Amino acid sequence: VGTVLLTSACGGTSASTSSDSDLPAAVAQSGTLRVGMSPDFPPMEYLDEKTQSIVGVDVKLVNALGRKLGVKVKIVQQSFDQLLNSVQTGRVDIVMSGLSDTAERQKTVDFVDYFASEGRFYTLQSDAGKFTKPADVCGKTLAVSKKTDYYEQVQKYDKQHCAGAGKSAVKLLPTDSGSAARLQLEQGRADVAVQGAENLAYFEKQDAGKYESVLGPLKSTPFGIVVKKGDSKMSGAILKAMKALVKDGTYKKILTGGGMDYAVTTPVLNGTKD
Amino acid sequence: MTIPASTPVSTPTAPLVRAEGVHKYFGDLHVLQGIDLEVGAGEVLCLLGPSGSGKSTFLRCINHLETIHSGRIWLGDEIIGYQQQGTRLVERPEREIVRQRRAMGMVFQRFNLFPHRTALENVIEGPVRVKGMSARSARERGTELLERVGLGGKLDAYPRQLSGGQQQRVAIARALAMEPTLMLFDEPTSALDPELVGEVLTVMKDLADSGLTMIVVTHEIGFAREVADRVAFMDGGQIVEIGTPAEVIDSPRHERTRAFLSRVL
Amino acid sequence: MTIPASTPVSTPTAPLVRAEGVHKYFGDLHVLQGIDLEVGAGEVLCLLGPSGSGKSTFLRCINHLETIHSGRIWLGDEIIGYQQQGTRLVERPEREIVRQRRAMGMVFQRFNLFPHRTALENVIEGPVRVKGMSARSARERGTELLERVGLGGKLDAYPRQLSGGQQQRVAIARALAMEPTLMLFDEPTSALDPELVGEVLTVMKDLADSGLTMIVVTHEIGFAREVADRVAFMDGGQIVEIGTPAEVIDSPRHERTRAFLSRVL
Amino acid sequence: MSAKSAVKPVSRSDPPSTAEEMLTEPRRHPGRLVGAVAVLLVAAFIVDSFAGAQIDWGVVRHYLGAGFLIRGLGMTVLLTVVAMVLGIVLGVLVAVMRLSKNPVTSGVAWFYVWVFRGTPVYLQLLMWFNLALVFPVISVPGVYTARTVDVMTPFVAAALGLGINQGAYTSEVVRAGILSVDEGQTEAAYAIGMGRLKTMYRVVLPQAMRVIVPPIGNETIGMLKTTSLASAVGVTEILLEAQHAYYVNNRIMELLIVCAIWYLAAVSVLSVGQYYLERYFGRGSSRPLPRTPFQQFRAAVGRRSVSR
Amino acid sequence: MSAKSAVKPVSRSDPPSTAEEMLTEPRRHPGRLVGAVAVLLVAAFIVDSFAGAQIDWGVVRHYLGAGFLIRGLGMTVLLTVVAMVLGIVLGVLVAVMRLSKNPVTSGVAWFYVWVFRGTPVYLQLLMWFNLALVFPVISVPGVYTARTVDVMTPFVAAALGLGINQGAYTSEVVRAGILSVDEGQTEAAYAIGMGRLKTMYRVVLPQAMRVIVPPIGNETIGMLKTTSLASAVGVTEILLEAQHAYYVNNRIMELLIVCAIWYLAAVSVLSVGQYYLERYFGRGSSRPLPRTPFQQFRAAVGRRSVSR
Ligand SMILES: Nc1ncnc2c1ncn2[C@@H]1O[C@H](COP(=O)(O)OP(=O)(O)OP(=O)(O)O)[C@@H](O)[C@H]1O
Ligand SMILES: Nc1ncnc2c1ncn2[C@@H]1O[C@H](COP(=O)(O)OP(=O)(O)OP(=O)(O)O)[C@@H](O)[C@H]1O
Ligand SMILES: [Mg+2]
Ligand SMILES: [Mg+2]
Repeated sequence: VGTVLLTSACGGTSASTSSDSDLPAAVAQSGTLRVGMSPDFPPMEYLDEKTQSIVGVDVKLVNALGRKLGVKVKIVQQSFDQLLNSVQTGRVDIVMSGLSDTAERQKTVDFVDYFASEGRFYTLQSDAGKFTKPADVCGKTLAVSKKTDYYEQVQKYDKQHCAGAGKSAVKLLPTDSGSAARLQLEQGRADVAVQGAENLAYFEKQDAGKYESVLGPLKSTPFGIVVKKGDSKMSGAILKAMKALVKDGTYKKILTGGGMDYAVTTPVLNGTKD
Repeated sequence: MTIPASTPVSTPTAPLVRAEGVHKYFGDLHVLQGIDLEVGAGEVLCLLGPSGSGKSTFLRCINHLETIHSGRIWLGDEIIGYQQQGTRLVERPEREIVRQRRAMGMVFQRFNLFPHRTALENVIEGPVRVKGMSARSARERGTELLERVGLGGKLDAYPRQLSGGQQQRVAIARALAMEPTLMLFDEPTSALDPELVGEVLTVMKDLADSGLTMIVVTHEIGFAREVADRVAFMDGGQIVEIGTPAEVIDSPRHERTRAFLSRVL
Repeated sequence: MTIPASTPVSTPTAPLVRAEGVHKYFGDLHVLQGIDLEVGAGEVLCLLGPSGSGKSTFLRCINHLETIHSGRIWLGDEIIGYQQQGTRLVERPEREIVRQRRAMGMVFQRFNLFPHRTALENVIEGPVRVKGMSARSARERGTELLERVGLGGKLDAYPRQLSGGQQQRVAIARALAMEPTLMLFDEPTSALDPELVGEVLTVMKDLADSGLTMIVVTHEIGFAREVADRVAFMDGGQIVEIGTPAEVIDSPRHERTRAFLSRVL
Repeated sequence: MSAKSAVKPVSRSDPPSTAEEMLTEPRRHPGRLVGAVAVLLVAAFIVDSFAGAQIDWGVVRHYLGAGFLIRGLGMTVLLTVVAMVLGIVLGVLVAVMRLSKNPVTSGVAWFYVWVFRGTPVYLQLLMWFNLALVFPVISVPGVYTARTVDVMTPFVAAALGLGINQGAYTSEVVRAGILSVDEGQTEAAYAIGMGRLKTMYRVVLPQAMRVIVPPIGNETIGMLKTTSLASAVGVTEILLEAQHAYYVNNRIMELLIVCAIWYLAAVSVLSVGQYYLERYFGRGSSRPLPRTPFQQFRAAVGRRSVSR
Repeated sequence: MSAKSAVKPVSRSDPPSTAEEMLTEPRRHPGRLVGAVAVLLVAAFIVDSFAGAQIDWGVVRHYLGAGFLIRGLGMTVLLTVVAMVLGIVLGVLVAVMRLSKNPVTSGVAWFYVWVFRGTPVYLQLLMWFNLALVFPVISVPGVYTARTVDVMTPFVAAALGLGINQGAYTSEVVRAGILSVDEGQTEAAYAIGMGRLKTMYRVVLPQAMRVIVPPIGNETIGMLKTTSLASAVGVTEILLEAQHAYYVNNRIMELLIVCAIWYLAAVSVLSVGQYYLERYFGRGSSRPLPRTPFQQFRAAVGRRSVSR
């Protein structure tokens, strides 16, 4: 029986050598860009039921990105919790999965921002009249997916308009997904819910007329492509290619094709500053 | 091979237990082949017989730990375990069986002490939990009983810390603590040395004098001779011969009994 | 209360087993209080004594199922369970203890049959798994042994389907199947009727004739008289008296022995 | 020790004994029919409520045949089998180690149980999958070297994580089983010259199995469901497949019900296996073995034996 | 039945018996020290690797004292206790029902076990939480009426869902325990006039506990982790709190390690409880009871008794 030695980590990270490509040597040599995605976020990325392959806005964008970089794109399906570890351990080269760029997260990874997302309040159509001004949410039960950035934003909203303003606090009902939040609206356990605008638009197509957006959008946070912290070669290459996509119109075509004009933004490295 | 059962010898006193044509099968094995027997109130009956002849099984049927195939076993004016409805014998509801069992005590061949309780706890379990005696007076009586069988120093020992003979005595004390009307002993002296056999004999004679009815399965002929009012010899699931110790042990009428007893050392 | 142990009577043949000053405690209970004993090769020694005197414990010490506190037990030229290193007695590694145990067979007071194996499987387990005998010839010999103890018809019965006496006979057959040099019997006839006691006696006499050494704990004085070359009487963890059956049983020298034997029915 | 004659002596005027021909009959239970009817009514009410609920049974029917869910089920079952085999092997080993008199051996076993029972399996899965964070390279010097991320595929990470975690739980079950076997059995085995190891696997473990099988059945069925955590490391088992579908179409309850039906099917198969295992290891126990359905069928069709 | 004298007779030239004073000593184990050193080396290597890994131990330290995680732990423990109590009560009940001779009773018990072991607890939780989809209103006619969503708070739904699911598993463990008790015990209890019920709780269950406690320990510890599924219905237990934190700051491994430490702490407390329960129910068993740490301490400090 041979002994398996596990060599301990000693800090050595990417040693990028110079080459013709903008990409780090390893990626350029293999000719494949491995992209981590968690297909739980329609319409950004989700599984097509018939083909069982990942489709969505992010997929279209990253494929265009790959063409610009001159590499093949290989999408690696992973759970949401695993995505960032995979960048860390080199299991994937980048992650593109509707992740919001926040100052907190920038401490561990770099973001190339590419999509201006915004959260929306929505409720059953019959209840829409009850929510006309920000304070109407106070004291109500609000369902929100705990995996999204909106969970945190709603808490800030609460501080600003409700609990912080001397009114009764919003009752948060964290759910596993946006779908689960809607189920609570339906049963009347939650009065109002928050979800990404792109997400809402997608479901409007499915259950037309059942839900209605209310109040204004929550503060917009950009989605970013995740790159290993400090890997400036990679982030630089991605940013450059993204900008090229914007320039040649591919970017805008993809977003407007999905009905997301509001999300168009200028690509930038670590755009969020808080 | 088996000899037809003799009709029961009529007993001096009114019978407390009466078995009528009791048959019992284990699968295809016909273990009890028509037992007819009467035991008078206050009588001590010893059951002798070769290994596998069905002695333990018969005792267990009396206590309704085994169902029977056909026949009736009476305890007083009730059929044990069954209710006669016309010509049918239907098993009684559990509550009634429990009531009937309370009139009977039993010492098992393998003792079956409660391993998670000390000697004294084993003895008082029945009086306290079944008869509702106060824990205090049960402990007093239990201690007394255990002292009587020579275990005053082992009150707090668990069964596995006791030697074979000590366990057997705890089992006897446990059965006596219930103050039953009928006692069923399955080889109560198998693990005992001659001295203790003598002591248990004394205890049993006392009990007999106080009117307790006993059925005792034993292999010790000497013991049977001393304690029994009558002796029954079983073989092949039948009672071959029954009578006073003098009749059965000293001048057996049947060949089988004679052969069996001739081997006593 | 206890009488000082007499020095062992020297045996006719060279001793196979020799106990020297064996002491054993259970917690604070001093169970064996210096046992000195020699058993010659081919000899049959019966151990008598009251319940709780330490007979079973002593047998278990010989088989090293219990550790001892001090003293030595020799089997041939080896100390059982321990290794003498200068003046120290250190427990042996497990492998050696297993080797030593293979020379000994044991019949337990509570039989300890393997409940998940049939009678025959119980008997052939040792020969097949320990001695590496072929399953076929082990089955043949096992069947032979079980027939010899009168269980030819119960080869495939599980222990719980057997009566007490049947179980005990399976236990005897299981121990014999290992063909040991020394046999330890703990009350091998307690659950047997007089006929079977006679048969087991015959078996044991055969074994003795073929040179097997036996130590037999028993409560049956008649049995001891028939089978034993010598009889030892134990009380309070000591050997009070030892000698031929005629000496010990018929004309005991010690008061304690006399009192004990006087109670035999 | 008085013997109060609470019981009256047999009356002499009883009818003459005709008992020889009187067969006994088992107890009758008129309450059972009433109980059965009540149970059926409650069941009918529940079924009716669910049928009328806001659950689209057409969708359930549709997805019941969906290939991707069945493929997911296959992965679930495969992972369960691999993890349980690993878990049981480790569990028996660790249980025996735990009962060892050697303090190093039992200490290591204790520590293993403490750590792996003590930490969430979710974390353990992520740890194995991301082992590269700690050990970037796995190598047998001079023979084999590989990047840890290449070795630790999702399936390997999941099987290792679940199996090693399961081992800790199984070892406790096995330990309880071993403790339930009478000490006299060990002594009897020693007395016929068996060593510790042989005693364990020939005498103790087979008897312990009777006690071990039902909790292990629990653990196996639990594992079937726990494998869904493997989705954390990217194994696409049935629940993840269902989630992917309901993220898209919102049919949460319907898809979960489809999963439940598949799980139930798998559990039923396992339960049958458990039933036969229990029968096998229950042989020789004093309780009569329940008849197998097959035997029951034969008995119902064939002639009745004369005895009971 | 030959008796080959493989063993030589005692040699007569042995030194005279001085054994009377010879105390025996337990076996020595030189291998143990080597083993202990090896184990320590491996442990040191692993600890060192983790210390040097890409895990920010400062973050771990920081969150170890975080109030929100400790509050989450409190909820986890509370939910575990409530669900296990419910699960054990149901489990014992169902196990006894399962062994009943009444086919209706045992059938209902069997069905309960089949359904609740068979379906994912995640679905069961959602079912309870979303019971309003099936029964919009809960009412005891004329006494009490309420909207189902108001009754089924997250905590109630989680406690019911986890407890009822646990009952199915526990019943199997209890059933195995009951089967492990010798039939002779039941008979002895019957013989002293006990009914079925009293026999069960005075004689059978106390002895079964020895076999039941370790698997129930498993189940309790499993429950501690399973409560994290309650986050699906909005109970904010420790793992959900951690997730909220790591969705914000990306410190996934660090926060999970903090959770692991808290779980380990809770499991340690439970293990101590299990140890003492096992001691209690092991009384009278032939194996000597392990000494409690307290007794070990006393023994080490106090005088040694003369006997072993
Ligand atoms: N549960 C059982 N299943 C099948 N057969 C059984 C069962 N119990 C006992 N027997 C068989 O029934 C017969 C009678 O058994 P029983 O225990 O009544 O004998 P016994 O007269 O008490 O013998 P002993 O003196 O050896 O104790 C035996 O042949 C035994 O093998
Ligand atoms: N495991 C134990 N723990 C504590 N005390 C024990 C243990 N085993 C036996 N004893 C005690 O040791 C003494 C001797 O027991 P042993 O079994 O050797 O007696 P014995 O001579 O075989 O008696 P019997 O004829 O009744 O079988 C008894 O008083 C018993 O209570
Ligand atoms: Mg019997
Ligand atoms: Mg003994």
